[in-house]
Amino acid sequence: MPAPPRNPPAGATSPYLPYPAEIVEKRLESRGVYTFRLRFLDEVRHKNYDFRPGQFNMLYIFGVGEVAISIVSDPEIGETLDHTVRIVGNVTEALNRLDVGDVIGIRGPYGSAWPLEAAKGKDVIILTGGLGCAPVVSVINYITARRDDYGALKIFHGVKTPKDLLYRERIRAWQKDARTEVYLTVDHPDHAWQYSVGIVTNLFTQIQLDLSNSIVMMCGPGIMMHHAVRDLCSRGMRMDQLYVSLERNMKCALGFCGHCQMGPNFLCKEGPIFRYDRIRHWFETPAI
Amino acid sequence: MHQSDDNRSIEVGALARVEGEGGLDVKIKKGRVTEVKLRIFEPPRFFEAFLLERDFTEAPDITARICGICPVAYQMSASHAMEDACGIKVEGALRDLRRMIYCGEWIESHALHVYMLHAPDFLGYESGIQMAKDFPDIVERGLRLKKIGNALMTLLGGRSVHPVNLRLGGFYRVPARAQMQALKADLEWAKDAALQTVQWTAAFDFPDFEQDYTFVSLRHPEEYPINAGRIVSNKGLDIAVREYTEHFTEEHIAHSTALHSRLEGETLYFAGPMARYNLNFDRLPAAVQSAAEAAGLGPVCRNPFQGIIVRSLEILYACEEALRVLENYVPPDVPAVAVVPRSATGHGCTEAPRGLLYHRYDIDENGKIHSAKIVPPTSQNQRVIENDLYRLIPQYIDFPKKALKHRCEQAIRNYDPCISCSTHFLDLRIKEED
Amino acid sequence: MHTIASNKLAQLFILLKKQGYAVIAPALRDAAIIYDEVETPSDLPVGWTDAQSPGSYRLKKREDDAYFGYAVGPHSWKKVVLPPRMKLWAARREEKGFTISDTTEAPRKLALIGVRACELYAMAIQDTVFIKGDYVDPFYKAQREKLFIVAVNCAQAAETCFCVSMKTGPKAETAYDLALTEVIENKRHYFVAEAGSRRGAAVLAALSTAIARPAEKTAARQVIRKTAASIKRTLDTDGLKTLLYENLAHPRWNDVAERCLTCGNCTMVCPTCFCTTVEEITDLTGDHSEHWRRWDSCFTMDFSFIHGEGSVRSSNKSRYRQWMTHKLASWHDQFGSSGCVGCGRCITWCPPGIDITEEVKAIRKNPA
Amino acid sequence: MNQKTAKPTLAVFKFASCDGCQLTLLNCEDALLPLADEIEIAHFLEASSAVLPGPYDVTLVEGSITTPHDAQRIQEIRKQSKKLISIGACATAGGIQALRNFKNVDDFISVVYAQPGYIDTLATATAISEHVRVDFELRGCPIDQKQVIEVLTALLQGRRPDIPSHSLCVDCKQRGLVCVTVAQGTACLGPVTHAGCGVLCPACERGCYGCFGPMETPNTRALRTTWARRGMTDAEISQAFKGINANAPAFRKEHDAPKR
Ligand SMILES: Cc1cc2nc3c(=O)[nH]c(=O)nc-3n(C[C@H](O)[C@H](O)[C@H](O)COP(=O)(O)OP(=O)(O)OC[C@H]3O[C@@H](n4cnc5c(N)ncnc54)[C@H](O)[C@@H]3O)c2cc1C
Ligand code: SF4
Ligand code: SF4
Ligand code: SF4
Repeated sequence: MPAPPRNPPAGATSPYLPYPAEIVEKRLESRGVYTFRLRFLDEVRHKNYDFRPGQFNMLYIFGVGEVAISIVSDPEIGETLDHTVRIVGNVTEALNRLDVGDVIGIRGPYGSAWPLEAAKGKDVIILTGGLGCAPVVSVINYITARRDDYGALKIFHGVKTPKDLLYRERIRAWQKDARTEVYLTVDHPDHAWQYSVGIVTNLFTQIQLDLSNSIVMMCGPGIMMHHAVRDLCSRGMRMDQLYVSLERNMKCALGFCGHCQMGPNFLCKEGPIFRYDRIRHWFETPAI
Repeated sequence: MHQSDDNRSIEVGALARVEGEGGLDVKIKKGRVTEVKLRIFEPPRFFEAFLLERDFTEAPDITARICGICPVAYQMSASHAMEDACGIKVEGALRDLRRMIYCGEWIESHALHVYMLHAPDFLGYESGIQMAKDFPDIVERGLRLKKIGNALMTLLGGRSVHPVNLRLGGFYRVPARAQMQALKADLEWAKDAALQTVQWTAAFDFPDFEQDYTFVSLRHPEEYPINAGRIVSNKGLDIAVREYTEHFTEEHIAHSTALHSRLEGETLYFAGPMARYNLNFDRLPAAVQSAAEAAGLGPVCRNPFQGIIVRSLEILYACEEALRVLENYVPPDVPAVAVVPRSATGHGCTEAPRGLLYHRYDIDENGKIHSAKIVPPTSQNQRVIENDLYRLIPQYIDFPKKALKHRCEQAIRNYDPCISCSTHFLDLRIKEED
Repeated sequence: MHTIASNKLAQLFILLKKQGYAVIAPALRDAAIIYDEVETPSDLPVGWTDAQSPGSYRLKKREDDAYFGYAVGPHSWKKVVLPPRMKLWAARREEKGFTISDTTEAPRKLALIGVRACELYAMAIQDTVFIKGDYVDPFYKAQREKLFIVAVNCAQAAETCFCVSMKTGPKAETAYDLALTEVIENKRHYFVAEAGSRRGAAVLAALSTAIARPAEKTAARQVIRKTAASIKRTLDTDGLKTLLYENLAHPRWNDVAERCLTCGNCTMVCPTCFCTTVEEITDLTGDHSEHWRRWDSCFTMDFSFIHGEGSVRSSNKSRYRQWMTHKLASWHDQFGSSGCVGCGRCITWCPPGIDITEEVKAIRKNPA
Repeated sequence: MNQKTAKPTLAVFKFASCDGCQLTLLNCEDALLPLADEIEIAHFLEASSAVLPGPYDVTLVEGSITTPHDAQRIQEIRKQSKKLISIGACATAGGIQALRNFKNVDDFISVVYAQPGYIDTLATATAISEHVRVDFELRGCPIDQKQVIEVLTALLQGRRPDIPSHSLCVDCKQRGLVCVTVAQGTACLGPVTHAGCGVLCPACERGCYGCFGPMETPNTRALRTTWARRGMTDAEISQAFKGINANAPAFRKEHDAPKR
């Protein structure tokens, strides 16, 4: 894996410093979830900023603190730098109080990326639950923009209730593509719900999956991922075809603060995206 | 709230700018005050009962929690009482350090009262904070004085509210000389500021209200009394601390959970800064005496409204005394003398910022406490306050109710009643009946 | 190698101060030997030693006037390069947004005197974390470069020391500027000094020294050998990483969880533990904000808090296990060495006296 | 809340207590006037006779509930308060007066008062959170100045106060103090006590006596064992837990443990 790009380059200045960026767009995705489009105040920085799908930034809200948030936009569309945020606590609530024109801080990108090279020519199965969706949106965008490089794209997305469904518009757009299949499921449907009900793994039984030539990318609640892994492996999927995106408490994203460890891995360096066979031992140990 | 010609009643939600909260009922019948009740219904906190069966070393930290405003006074009276029981005397540098932390408490408490609680009455503000809008320099001077008092307590006690460094026999740890010296510049400044405080308060407008009080305080052969002496009055009382209970009794009044203290042969007595000042003027350093003189105050002051000047003079004294201790300080070899328990009764009485604070304990040879008695200053002054109001209200009976109410509150604040040690919620109700 | 007479040690202090260094060395305070700024060798705990055991530390008088006749105390040098609290940067609100300013202060030149072999290893380990990784911590690096290190080979070990089995002592081997071995024999009291850097050699050359004679060198070696022989506590590191990785569900974790207070003392005293958290400090006006870093501990609940799940390691057991497996196992994967240097601090300063070497033995005795 | 024109309002109420926590707020001399610039002090009897009616944006409550009247009053205050913060050991655990909860309260009344009939009191002293919902609890006997300013600042800034709930030991070590338990054999409640005081007692070479109450995961049993091995009796250990925060569940449970 090539070394992740550094921002700022090692040794140049303090890696702790965030760089100011303006909110240029704030879009409601679903209840309590917003996408923020950001632009560095420093034009040069904005132009040179580079990342790979799956990586994340540390976003700083003045006077409140920093949080790790995945980048969801396409790295090759230099104009955009999008983050989808679920409003859950201290920093994210403060972010939510901001609006277009307000300034926040960014440092990054950090962490590992989705295996978009390895997946070339293969079917890509995307499995997400809840807000897990945010980190994989970047992949979906990436693949749909380079459709011929990949095989079938199958998106499985489960949420609690129809209200929690993110990216309705984008989903509609994805559904239009002939080689992209979108499967949606909820735990608690309402009367208007036209898709499936139940946990995501239930969908596997209904759908033809070419496991031997697929790469699976997963992101979501721990329980969902545990189930999905077990299910897929029992169908003959190899662990090195599975990729998971994980979460840990995170303070610095530089490998200094120690919070994001999971066994020998620092989520901010080796993660947040892991090939499953490399993290399995830790992933399967409770409270590690 | 309503007012009619012959029947008026004034009810105030709560009396503010006193430490703690309490209630006051005033009944006025045909222009005559018929009843004044300072209702202090403390949610009882039972300290004397909690102390039973506890270890004697715990008394200072437990009794400190009676009052967050004068914890040092509680810790000191408790320590003196226990040391008395065990036949120990704390002398030299340790005794001086105790005086010094006590000075810190006086400075802090008096500065708070003078600047933030009482002066606004004289100048027509609702609070010191509000007063700061018009007199920023003065309020900041008061706050800095207060801060210096707190700094003294923090150096010697670890923190200013419920200090942790005081113990039977002395301290857990004593400061280095350099740490003491570090306070010097601030104390020098404070001395000046205290003098200015005296001049500032002396210029206030005081109502004519001289009364013939019985003043009670400690008196020491050499020093202005803080932590030692005999209990004396201007009416001939002169007893040792151990004789306290033979002369003072406490009674439980229906309208108050704070016990009222009585001195035999007197209907009421007055404790606190003014009592100390009147009974010990001759023990004040010359500089403080001349400051008093310059402020127009003689060696005896009988107008409780001028208590604010007396407090300011005591701030000045406390700064001088703290500086004296600081100059002479040589760290003692041990931070505390050993206090070995024995079966005995001990008495302790020191001068809290608000007046006499008496403790008595029975302990056994294992240091277990078998009985405890604590007489805080407020229970002593409650009656004087009531009595002042009896006399004061007729003078202002024709005032608009707001002004009358204000006078009453001010008269209560003359005493800086720290009701927290006894009470809890003061709502002032002035009722005029037909 | 040179010898320095004990009464010439002051020259070293004077020289270092003349070169602009503040001298930090062992000093007696609050019933222990800690590291503090000192003026002269007489500020050292001359003639003192310590008696350590799990959960206990006591000062004791020595029979002689040794300057360095004790083992390590509650402080470690990490407080110098990784201060317990430190401002990382400050932000000020502006008309539009805010500006961030780097608040890096120029580090002080510090001479550390009496650094033990295990502590040198600990510093090397922290270097790996803060300087040799993908990112460089500028504060750490700058301060690290301003250190002059005078190592001391241990003449006295504590009962809690186990550097021998960790291969980190008692002789100073990693980078230092000067290394001293204190020798007290018959009526002579001197140091055998060895320069470990050009700076060190220059300093040594400026002191009144003599070329060490073979007998003196032997005496110095003897001191270290004797110390090594006195260290009875051991930690068998053979296959330890695998052993721990395979025993994440061992019942011993439940046992230690009952004894562990989750007080975090072990992590605070450990010279390699580097975890920190950040605090955002604002003033009342809300126009200024500061980003501070402070030591954190994997024994706190907040440490592994994530939204929606709460603390990932909410049990005592999982927190102790994280600490110990990180030290002894996953550290190897992360940084290529053990995270434990065998200084014994976490054993001595753990109030219940939990002993990492005993915990390893218990698991080794009965592995899954 | 961040509009400068309409300042948020602050109210301070007192129940059974010593006033020390309110005084701690007044002792923040340097922050007091700046605070008054940012916050409207709407009800703070100890400081001001200006009293504004509720509702209040932030209410600080000192003291524990010890009378039927107070039990009603706190309900009223809760209704008037957007954010209610209980401050100090009394408000968060009952305080020293909660020692009554360990005995029959009538016994106590007769020790102190000659006329027990005049006294109206509940049998217990209880924390505010046992009566109403509390948004944040600030510990300490008394609270710490820096912490109370941090809480108010954080509320003004719309962020969570940075008030760690780990052990006192963490702060003790960060201050560079020497552990009194390990180096002197002094009983110290630090390992089970909530940080926040600034580590005052160990700094005076004295053991912590727990005035900030239990930390987040207090292993009081392990501390009992630790002390017992150093020679303390069960009764002595229980007594240590029966202090300022005796009624905090973790301490109370450990106090009662040997009797079970
Ligand atoms: C690599 C990575 C990528 C992420 N990507 C996204 C994303 O795209 N969109 C999104 O909405 N969220 C994402 N998260 C989660 C997001 O970081 C947390 O929701 C956020 O930290 C919560 O902060 P808070 O202050 O609002 O919440 P609080 O509940 O107040 O949390 C307090 C602090 O705890 C830590 N914390 C709490 N929850 C988490 C968590 N889940 N992960 C890491 N630290 C946590 C943080 O340091 C946080 O500041 C990601 C997390 C990681 C580690
Ligand atoms: S191992 Fe010891 S020092 Fe470490 S957290 Fe547990 S009890 Fe505290
Ligand atoms: S002195 Fe007390 S608070 Fe400090 S480390 Fe020791 S046990 Fe913990
Ligand atoms: S160390 Fe403990 S007892 Fe002492 S002040 Fe702090 S919390 Fe209170």
